Amino acid sequence: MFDGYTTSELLSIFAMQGFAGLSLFSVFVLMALGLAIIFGQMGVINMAHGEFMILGAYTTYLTSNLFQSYLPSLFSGYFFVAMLLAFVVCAALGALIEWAMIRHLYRRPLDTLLATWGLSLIMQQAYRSIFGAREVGVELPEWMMGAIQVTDLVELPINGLFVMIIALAIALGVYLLMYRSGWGRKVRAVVQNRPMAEAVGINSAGVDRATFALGCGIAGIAGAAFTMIGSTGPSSGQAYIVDTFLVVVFGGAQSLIGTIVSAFSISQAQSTMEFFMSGSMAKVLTLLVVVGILMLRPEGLMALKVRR
Amino acid sequence: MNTVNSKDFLLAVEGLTVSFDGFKAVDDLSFYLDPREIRVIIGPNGAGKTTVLDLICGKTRATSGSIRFAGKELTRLKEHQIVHAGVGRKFQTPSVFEDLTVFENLEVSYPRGHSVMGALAFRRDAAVVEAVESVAETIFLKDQLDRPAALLSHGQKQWLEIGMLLIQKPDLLMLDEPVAGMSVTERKKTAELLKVITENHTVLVIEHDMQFVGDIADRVTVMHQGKVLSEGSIEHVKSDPKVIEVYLGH
Amino acid sequence: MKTSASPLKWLASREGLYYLALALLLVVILPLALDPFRLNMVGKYLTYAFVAVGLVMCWGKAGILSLGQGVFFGLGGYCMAMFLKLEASTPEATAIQSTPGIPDFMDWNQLTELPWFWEPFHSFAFTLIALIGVPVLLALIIGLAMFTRRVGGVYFAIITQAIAAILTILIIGQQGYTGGVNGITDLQTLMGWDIRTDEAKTLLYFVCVGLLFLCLFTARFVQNRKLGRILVAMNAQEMRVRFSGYDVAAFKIFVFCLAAAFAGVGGALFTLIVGFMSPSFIGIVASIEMVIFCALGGRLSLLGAVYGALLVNAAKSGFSESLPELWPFLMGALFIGVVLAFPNGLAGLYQTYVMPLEARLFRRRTPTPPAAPATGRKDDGKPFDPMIDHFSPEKS
Amino acid sequence: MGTTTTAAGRRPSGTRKGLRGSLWTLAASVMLASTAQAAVPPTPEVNTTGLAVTDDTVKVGILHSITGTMAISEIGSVQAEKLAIDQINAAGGVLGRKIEYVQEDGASDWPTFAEKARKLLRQDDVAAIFGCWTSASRKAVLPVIEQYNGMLYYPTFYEGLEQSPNVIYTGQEATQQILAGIDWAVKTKGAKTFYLLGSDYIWPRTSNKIARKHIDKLGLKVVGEEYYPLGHTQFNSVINKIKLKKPDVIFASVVGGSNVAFYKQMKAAGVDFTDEKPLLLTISVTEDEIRGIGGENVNGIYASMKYFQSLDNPNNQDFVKAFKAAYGDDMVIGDVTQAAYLGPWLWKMAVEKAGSFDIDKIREASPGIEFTKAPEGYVRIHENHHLWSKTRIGQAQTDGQYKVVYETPELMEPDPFPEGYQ
Repeated sequence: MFDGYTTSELLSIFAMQGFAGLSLFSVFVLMALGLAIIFGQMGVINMAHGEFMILGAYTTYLTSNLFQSYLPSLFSGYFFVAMLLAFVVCAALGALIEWAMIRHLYRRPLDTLLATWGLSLIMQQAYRSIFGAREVGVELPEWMMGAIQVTDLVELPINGLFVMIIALAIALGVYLLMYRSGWGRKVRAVVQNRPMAEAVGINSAGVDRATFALGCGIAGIAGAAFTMIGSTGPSSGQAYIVDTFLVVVFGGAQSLIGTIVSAFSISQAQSTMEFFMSGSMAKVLTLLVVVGILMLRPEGLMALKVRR
Repeated sequence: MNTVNSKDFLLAVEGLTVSFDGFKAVDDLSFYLDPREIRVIIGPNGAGKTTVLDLICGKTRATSGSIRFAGKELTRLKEHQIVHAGVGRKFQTPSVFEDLTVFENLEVSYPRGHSVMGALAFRRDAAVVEAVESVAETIFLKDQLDRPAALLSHGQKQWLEIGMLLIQKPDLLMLDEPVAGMSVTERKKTAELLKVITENHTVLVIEHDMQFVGDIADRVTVMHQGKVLSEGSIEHVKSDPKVIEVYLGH
Repeated sequence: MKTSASPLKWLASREGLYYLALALLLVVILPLALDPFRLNMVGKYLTYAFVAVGLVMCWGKAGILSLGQGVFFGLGGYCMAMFLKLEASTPEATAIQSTPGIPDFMDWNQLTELPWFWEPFHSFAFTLIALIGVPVLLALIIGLAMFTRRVGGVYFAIITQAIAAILTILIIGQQGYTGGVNGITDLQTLMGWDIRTDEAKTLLYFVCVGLLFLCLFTARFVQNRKLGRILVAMNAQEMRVRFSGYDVAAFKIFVFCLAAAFAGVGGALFTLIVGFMSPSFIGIVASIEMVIFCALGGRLSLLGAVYGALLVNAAKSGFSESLPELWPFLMGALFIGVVLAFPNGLAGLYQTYVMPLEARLFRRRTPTPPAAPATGRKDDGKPFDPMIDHFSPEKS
Repeated sequence: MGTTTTAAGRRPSGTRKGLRGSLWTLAASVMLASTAQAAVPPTPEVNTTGLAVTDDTVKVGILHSITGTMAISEIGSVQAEKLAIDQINAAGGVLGRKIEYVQEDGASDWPTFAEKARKLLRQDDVAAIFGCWTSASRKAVLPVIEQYNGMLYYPTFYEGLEQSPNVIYTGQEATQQILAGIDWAVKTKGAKTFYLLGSDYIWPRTSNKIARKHIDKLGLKVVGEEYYPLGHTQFNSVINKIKLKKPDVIFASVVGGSNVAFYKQMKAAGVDFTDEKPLLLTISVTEDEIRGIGGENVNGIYASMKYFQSLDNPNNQDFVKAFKAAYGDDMVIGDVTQAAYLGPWLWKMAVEKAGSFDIDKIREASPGIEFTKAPEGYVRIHENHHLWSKTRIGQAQTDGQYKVVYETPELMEPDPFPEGYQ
């Protein structure tokens, strides 16, 4: 499979594919972080996560249209406003959903899976009714277009770099929030021992709602970032949901670091394979390997060995 | 039933160690059980008592060490194989099938038709009914056979679970705090029950209630931080200064 | 089985009457009331009921939620489609191809000979074995890998979903061997018998109903044996079952394979009734919809599953004809409602609202009919409930 | 239930004059022969097979996805077919009979298509069906149409390899689009190396196969061939490969949502298509798709098709005007929409040539029928039930329209089973 490439070309291939993988990695991380928080910390399977992401994307689309119409001079900076709005809108809807639906289903993870799938159908059709079935594109501000030329062959697209920076910044933010803040301690306390956490005065219902909202909000940011590299349609979110769940499970559900490691390995594997075989087969092979490893090591890559 | 040479130990635990992410819950533990012995394990919270039972019955896998039971190495067997080897385990909180009647609970535990095909072909014949009724008699539930287990009192559920072990005719019975949460009369009856059981079983019990321990134990093993602190008769361990220090504080 | 000992007595029991009512509906009422076209559609819905019945055993009873039942449905369907396609691809019928005698899509993809795994599908006997055997074999492999390692719950659900995704991409990507996204189409005859005529379709409908009842009785047999009790017990108290000396994994594998077999049969019938098979019936969305058939009927009720499959599909057809935009909302609401508001589905609602009325009626006319198989020990004060009868044990 | 509407009935003829001035001209000119008919031929004569034909109406079916993932693509076809039916009715109908249509929703689900086709033929006894879009839906419907001897007018450009006596293919089959496109790129742009890229299903794969054979015949080189699952949105890998291989032409048949991601990522990677390094030639992106992708992302790409909305001829001007008058000024018309518009007209002409609604007679009458007022200019039905048509190359502009830069001098012969290309 390396026939016909010179060594320097091969080096460039791996460098470029590595970068292409990083771009996929950013998408996975952005999607998976929110999911990992909700699944890992609350045991809730949110099948509508992709639709929350798309909500963020539509929010970005609307914001960009608003800026184009009313504030064209500030257009280059609209994205940051959009990202904030996407977070707020998705988090608010997330909190509402938690109140209306999810809180009745704790300890019934399979039922959350079915209920949120229903939610995802409703959200998709709502997008279709409101925005139309056609994909919408968001115009990139000028500074985000183009690429940085590293060598003759290796170019790094600026939007890809930007999305990656967002992904890493959010990953870091989540880490700090979960492991270095008082609020994070409360969340982890509730996860580990709910009655005890309640006994020491933690409002566990409030913590649940905030956690779910946070996960959804991060999905919103993911959606905002996603408009930079992909398209936004009513069912775009669904395309990622299975991949993302595999990322989370593969990483070990309760481990944020695991999620990131697994997002990295899956995206790199897929991206490297894509170069040497058709995209379809690369995807099949990646998924097969992940499922195979999960069958051999169901606890995922980074699971804690705990007394059960 | 396995026949054991009387000079042999029924259960020999040697160098047993298990660690959870570096924390050694059980650390190089060794002890031996004679056939027909009643052994009680006591020790402060977190001493690793329940973990020892988990290790013997296969719920937890040992990091190292061996558990030999009637000539078989248990550490390599799966839970149901350990059950078939003759080890029964009762959990701390009663775990019976609440939707099934007492009769059905015992029937499910009856040692026949445990394979998939066996369970498909299983029929309730006279032998089953007889075994169930006889065990029910032993565990004081003869008149409760048709009640769903969910309607039993806490103590009755504990007995039912013991009955579910008895009907398997195990050589070794392991009971985790069998009298926890019981009334005084229930406690007395349980002690009687255990006496009956030990006529033809070896029993390994975890218990806190020293009065009860004194009533039933042949020998006592005191555990502390995953290791054996002291072993011997109840009087012996009660007077062991190491034990006193652990229980009364430093 | 007790029923075979005194089938008449069983039919007169309440449970028997429910089965009779379903048989009456499917065998008499619908064929009389519907034209062949609509009846054929009901036949298609019924093929989904096979999957739903399997899910009752697998998910309802044993608590194993598979989001990949479409895979087994599809494998059964593809096995049948391969046989029919080979029959349709005679050298005479395909004379214009560059390689006559192989399926048309292979010819378009430059295949010049039949792939090895297609060869056995010349034999009808092999096909019959394969349409159950292939799904069961895959279920066995998945089950062995997952259940012996204690993977369950949501992990199992997600992995089966991933398997559905993998198989879909694979079938679409390997179109030379599988027909790709178009599927295997233009199926005409089964052993020389034209399956496209109205008479054939009507006959296939009755075959489908017959097999569905066979499937229902198999499931009922399993649930009424000790095996059925172990499955339910396992769902509630897996550890206790394990320490009662049962190899829990083996039981899970068994019920998962059983559900796969049902789905395979359903898929094969689907191919016969609809006339083709394509990857769109295998994927994630198709698979998760199958769960709702089972959930709507009541996840514990075998008969409920049949009604669930019928109702959801009929509603889907109805809405797509009149109010297409509304259907996804309704479907979504159904998923949420079935989880939040009525977890026992139609069977549960029936039990709560209709059974009391029914009991009153029964009492007025005749003394309470003898409940189900005469029970020696059944005296727990609970009304006998045929819809949620997971604990009606076999007694003799 | 499907909706049965008399198309003309919805818009009473009295209110139409100002709105449809141009329509009248178009219709009148087309109908020269038939409007002159003195008397309506009696029904038993023109309908010997029990179709839904009365003394003043004839029923046809429209079968497309109104819901589901394909709805977005198929809606344009539905609109075009209804427009054609309206215009035919306005000009006096077919054999003096007004066309009524029964519309059914295939719901993006192939068995549903088959089911509905069966319903249209069995229950509604329609005289013709205008419908289907994807190959999969056509394949599902085909056995039904053949079994009950119906007539399907299929509008989409497709992979060929099919020739049913019961289907008239009003879109191009693959060779018509591809050969002309590649010849143009070679002759005009001096292309020597090609990179083939498509979504992973039968149409792109077959198209690329034909393209590859043709490129081989010309003695040129294919440097890469790549397929991605439908809905795939990460194209960085293939973009890298393209950069590495430096082909002269990217020959693209990516469909659906993937398009948006692909062109956006190409653009972000610093590719400016107006540079034509490489040149991108697509056979899948019509004006309809550009609406979703965004004109700025595809500015400069070339498409090889038989129709563009910007075609400059009187037929097309009338058609675009009528279409916008009926459905709104912001409508765009792509290749398939135009092909769908041809369906009812070609059927009408076949019926009138045959003097009968009988399917067998229409089938016989169809080959050789010419439609001189087709928006694309002129088409003729070939013996093999496909259309002779010209192929055009258009270059995409930022406003989402194509500028036509080339047109084959002759009509391309449809060749669904091309010798040497399989």
